Amino acid sequence: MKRYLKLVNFEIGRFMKIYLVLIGITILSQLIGVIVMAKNYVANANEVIFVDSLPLEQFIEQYGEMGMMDVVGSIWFIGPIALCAAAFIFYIFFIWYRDWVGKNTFIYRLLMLPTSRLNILLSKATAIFIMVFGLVSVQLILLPIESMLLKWNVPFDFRIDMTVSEIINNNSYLFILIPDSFIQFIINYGIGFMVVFILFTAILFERSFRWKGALLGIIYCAIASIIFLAPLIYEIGFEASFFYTEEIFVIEIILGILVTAMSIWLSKLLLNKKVTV
Amino acid sequence: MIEAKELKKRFGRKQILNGVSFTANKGEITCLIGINGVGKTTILKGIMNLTPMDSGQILIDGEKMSKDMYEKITFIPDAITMIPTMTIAEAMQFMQDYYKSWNQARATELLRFFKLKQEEKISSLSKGNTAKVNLLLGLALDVDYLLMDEPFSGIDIFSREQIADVFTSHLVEDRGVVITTHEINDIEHLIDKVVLLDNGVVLKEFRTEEMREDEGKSVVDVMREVYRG
Amino acid sequence: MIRYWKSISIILVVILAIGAFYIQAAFAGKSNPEFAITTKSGDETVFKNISLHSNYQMDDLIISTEGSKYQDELSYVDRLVGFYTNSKIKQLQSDYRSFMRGKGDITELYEDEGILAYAEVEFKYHRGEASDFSIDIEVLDKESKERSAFTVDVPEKKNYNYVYINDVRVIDGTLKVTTTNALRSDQFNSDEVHIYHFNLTEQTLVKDEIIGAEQEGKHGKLDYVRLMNDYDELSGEKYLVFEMVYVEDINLEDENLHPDYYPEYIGSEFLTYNLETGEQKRIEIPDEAEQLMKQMRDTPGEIIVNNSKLHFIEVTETGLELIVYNIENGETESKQSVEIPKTDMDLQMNWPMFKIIDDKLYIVSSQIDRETQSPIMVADLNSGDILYVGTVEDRDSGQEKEIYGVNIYDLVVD
Amino acid sequence: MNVNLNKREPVYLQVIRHFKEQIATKRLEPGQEIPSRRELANQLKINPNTAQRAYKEMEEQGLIYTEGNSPSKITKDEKVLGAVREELIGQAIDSFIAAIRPIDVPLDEVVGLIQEKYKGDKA
Repeated sequence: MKRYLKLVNFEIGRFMKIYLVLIGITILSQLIGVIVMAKNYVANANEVIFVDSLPLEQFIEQYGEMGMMDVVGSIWFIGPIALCAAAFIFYIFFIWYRDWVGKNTFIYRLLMLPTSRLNILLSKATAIFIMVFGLVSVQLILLPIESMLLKWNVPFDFRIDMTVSEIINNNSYLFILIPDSFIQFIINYGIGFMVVFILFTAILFERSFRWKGALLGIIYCAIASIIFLAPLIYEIGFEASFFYTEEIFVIEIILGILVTAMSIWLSKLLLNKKVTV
Repeated sequence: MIEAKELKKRFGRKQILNGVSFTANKGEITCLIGINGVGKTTILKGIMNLTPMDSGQILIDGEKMSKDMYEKITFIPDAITMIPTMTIAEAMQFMQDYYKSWNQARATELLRFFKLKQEEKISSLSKGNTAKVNLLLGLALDVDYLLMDEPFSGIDIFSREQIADVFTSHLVEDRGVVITTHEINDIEHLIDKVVLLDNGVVLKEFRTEEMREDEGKSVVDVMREVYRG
Repeated sequence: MIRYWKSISIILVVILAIGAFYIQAAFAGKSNPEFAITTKSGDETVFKNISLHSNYQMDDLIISTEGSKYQDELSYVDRLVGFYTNSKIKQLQSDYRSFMRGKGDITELYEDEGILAYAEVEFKYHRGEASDFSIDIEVLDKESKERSAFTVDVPEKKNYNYVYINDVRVIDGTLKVTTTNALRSDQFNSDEVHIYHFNLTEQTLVKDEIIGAEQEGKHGKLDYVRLMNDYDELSGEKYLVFEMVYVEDINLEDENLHPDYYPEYIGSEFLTYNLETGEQKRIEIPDEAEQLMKQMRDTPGEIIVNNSKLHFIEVTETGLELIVYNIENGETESKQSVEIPKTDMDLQMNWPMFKIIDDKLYIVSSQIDRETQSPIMVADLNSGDILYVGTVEDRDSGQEKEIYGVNIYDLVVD
Repeated sequence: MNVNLNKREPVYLQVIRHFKEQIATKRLEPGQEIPSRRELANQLKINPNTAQRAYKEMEEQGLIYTEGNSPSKITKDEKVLGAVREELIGQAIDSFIAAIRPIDVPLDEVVGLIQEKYKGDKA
């Protein structure tokens, strides 16, 4: 346990620089985005109202009010989120392959640690989870700050004020990242982590058997997906609705846990018996 | 004692090891000799369970390899296995974090012996110094067995001498050491036992002093005989 | 510990931020307005057990005289199951869980005191084309809990592109399935409405009849045939009523030249089908009713089949025009004009929905906001008197809080 | 200590010969402390096990002795020391004779040449 925690900390430390850069980009881009968009809006309003002398009400009718929903939909806001998402998808692979590449193959050290090799897998996964949650938290903290910034830059008559929940509920990707129900949150990230473990298993297949392993890894991903989606494939494929929704829900939870457990078990087997440096 | 029995390993179409058996005793230096690509490194990785063998058995003091054995046996590969951006001090801290067998006093001694500076980053070290840090990280573990892969290859002559000094010092004394090399000359007098490998099998396994005493042959003589014959 | 400050601080931030977000969400809840049906005049009891399926801003909710229930107040699983699932289906699913597996479509179900019956069209789907149609039939004897099932091929199935079920009824051991079959032809009009008769004891198809087989009516060319009965109704009606819509005959070649050209509506005929006798009969509807129908193509209105009667309802400048036609005797039973004050004629704007429940006509505007004066009304079918006028109000804050539009989807009996 | 080790002869024998030469030439005095086996291994760059074997052999031959925990010392036994000297001289003469015999030189000539060379070298 102690070594596992140390490894988690170690993995986080190794990614820290890139992680901080990602957070920095997110903060800067989103804050700048709020200011730029607010200033543009206000400038446009001034132009239209004072130069073209359009009444305020008519301006609002034509151009709409400014609110966080405009900011949240802009590239300033989505861009860094997409960047972070891409970075972490890349990181799922990078977290393993960087230990193999180059002359200083750190994987020797990791595999020779006097601790269960499963700990290496779990610590890498945990590091990813913690950092993903960290990014989500940064977003949660940024939203009220951005709302404030918007308030300072856009006069009351021109803006719609929204609470953090309202902002999130109005935006489909934010809603996936931070759903309003905690159970949904657990389900969303549970599925995410299941996928991480499936990919880890595929990576370890590749690391164990190289070219053949890459193929096995892809096959494993397919099998895992089919198992997890089996009830849905059945329902859609046969246009049947044999299961009641609540049954599907329970079955999916069980299958999700099963697939995750299977992935971890297989990874452990590969790490202990098959992995090659 | 490290016992390797009938080790077999195939990479793709190439049968790297085809039934390799030998033993290496504690308190002795055993040298695996063979031209490059003969599977010496694979054997060491096999012992450490870094590369699974297709068949065969490896016992260390009669026990199979397990996670706890990494406190008893260690492997020093031919390149350093630390993150290059770490300083030497951080690398030592890492070892101390995970190994009960880490001996900080000995690590400090080795630092002095090799004249290394703790604050230096691994990536900024010369080739020779990198090899020394690599050696240090393995030697500072209080383990019974040390496996070293080509400890002398590609290193300048002064570093080589310093590293050779280690073998005659208390740092290695009483431990079982297995080293691989394709170049025996420098260390001929240092080793107790030689295992000659080729084509995935052990061609000859002998003790150097006995060979000199009984047949008046140097290791190189035997190699010449074995590989040419 | 100092060495772990990076990890520890990330974890702390995560727990604080995400924890705070969900704790706040759990405790504060949403400050959704508490809507309720409120009475302006009349007897509130007409809205007993009746509620409005609606939507306010982003949230789905059900509004009754008691108050409102938002979707996000439901438990997670209940939300998954669905907020608006038909209450009849819900009840059947809980009563006959095993039999009701995979049977969620109310049009395919029939229920009376003795049995629960179900029919479903099966087909093969290949390269974007459906073929090989058959009808699966399953019957549950409520008393003995016995289930029987059989499958019968659709006659002349090769002729059809698609077959779907409109209605299922059982009369004296005969299960009658009304289907719409799309003909595999490039004819302009290519739908047929069939009623298939199945003998439940022998499990065979005994009759296949077509509704309105004649393509040419007195008005012109038959465009389509439509079943008018309320599909929510599982049993009870004696008659099925079909509307046959006629259009001006058009030249196919012309149509190809002008793809946007639609054939002009000429008129409708009604055909009743007596479920007990199997008798098809074209009915002559009164001229006034026909007049209403034509106007209804541009103004809000509806034709409702209820209790062997046809109700023609149209919203006019001054209120509602209501004509009730009795199918049994072929006579106009009543003709009423329901007067609605001009100020309340928002109904005109908002395309209201109509429902007949217990001889009362419910009229509900599809959108309710501060300006709508009396968006909910209940009228007596026999007398035309307004029994009830009501609206939806935010109970907590009254009129002070800004009320955006509440959209009404449906009016349901719980 | 600097020794050129031969790779074909057992190292421990070479170490013993080296010690005998040192003793015979009085570079190692009777009773003088000698390096520990590890120090020796280190100085000669040989395997500590070999050094150990050489010391063990020398101890058996009585060339060195160990009292309690203190380091080993060169023997003070005159007989042994004398024997070492004789052995070395004998070995040298044996190999000289083996080398000169094939040339077939009369003994007197050889002795004369030796005397001349030996004195000249010393001067």
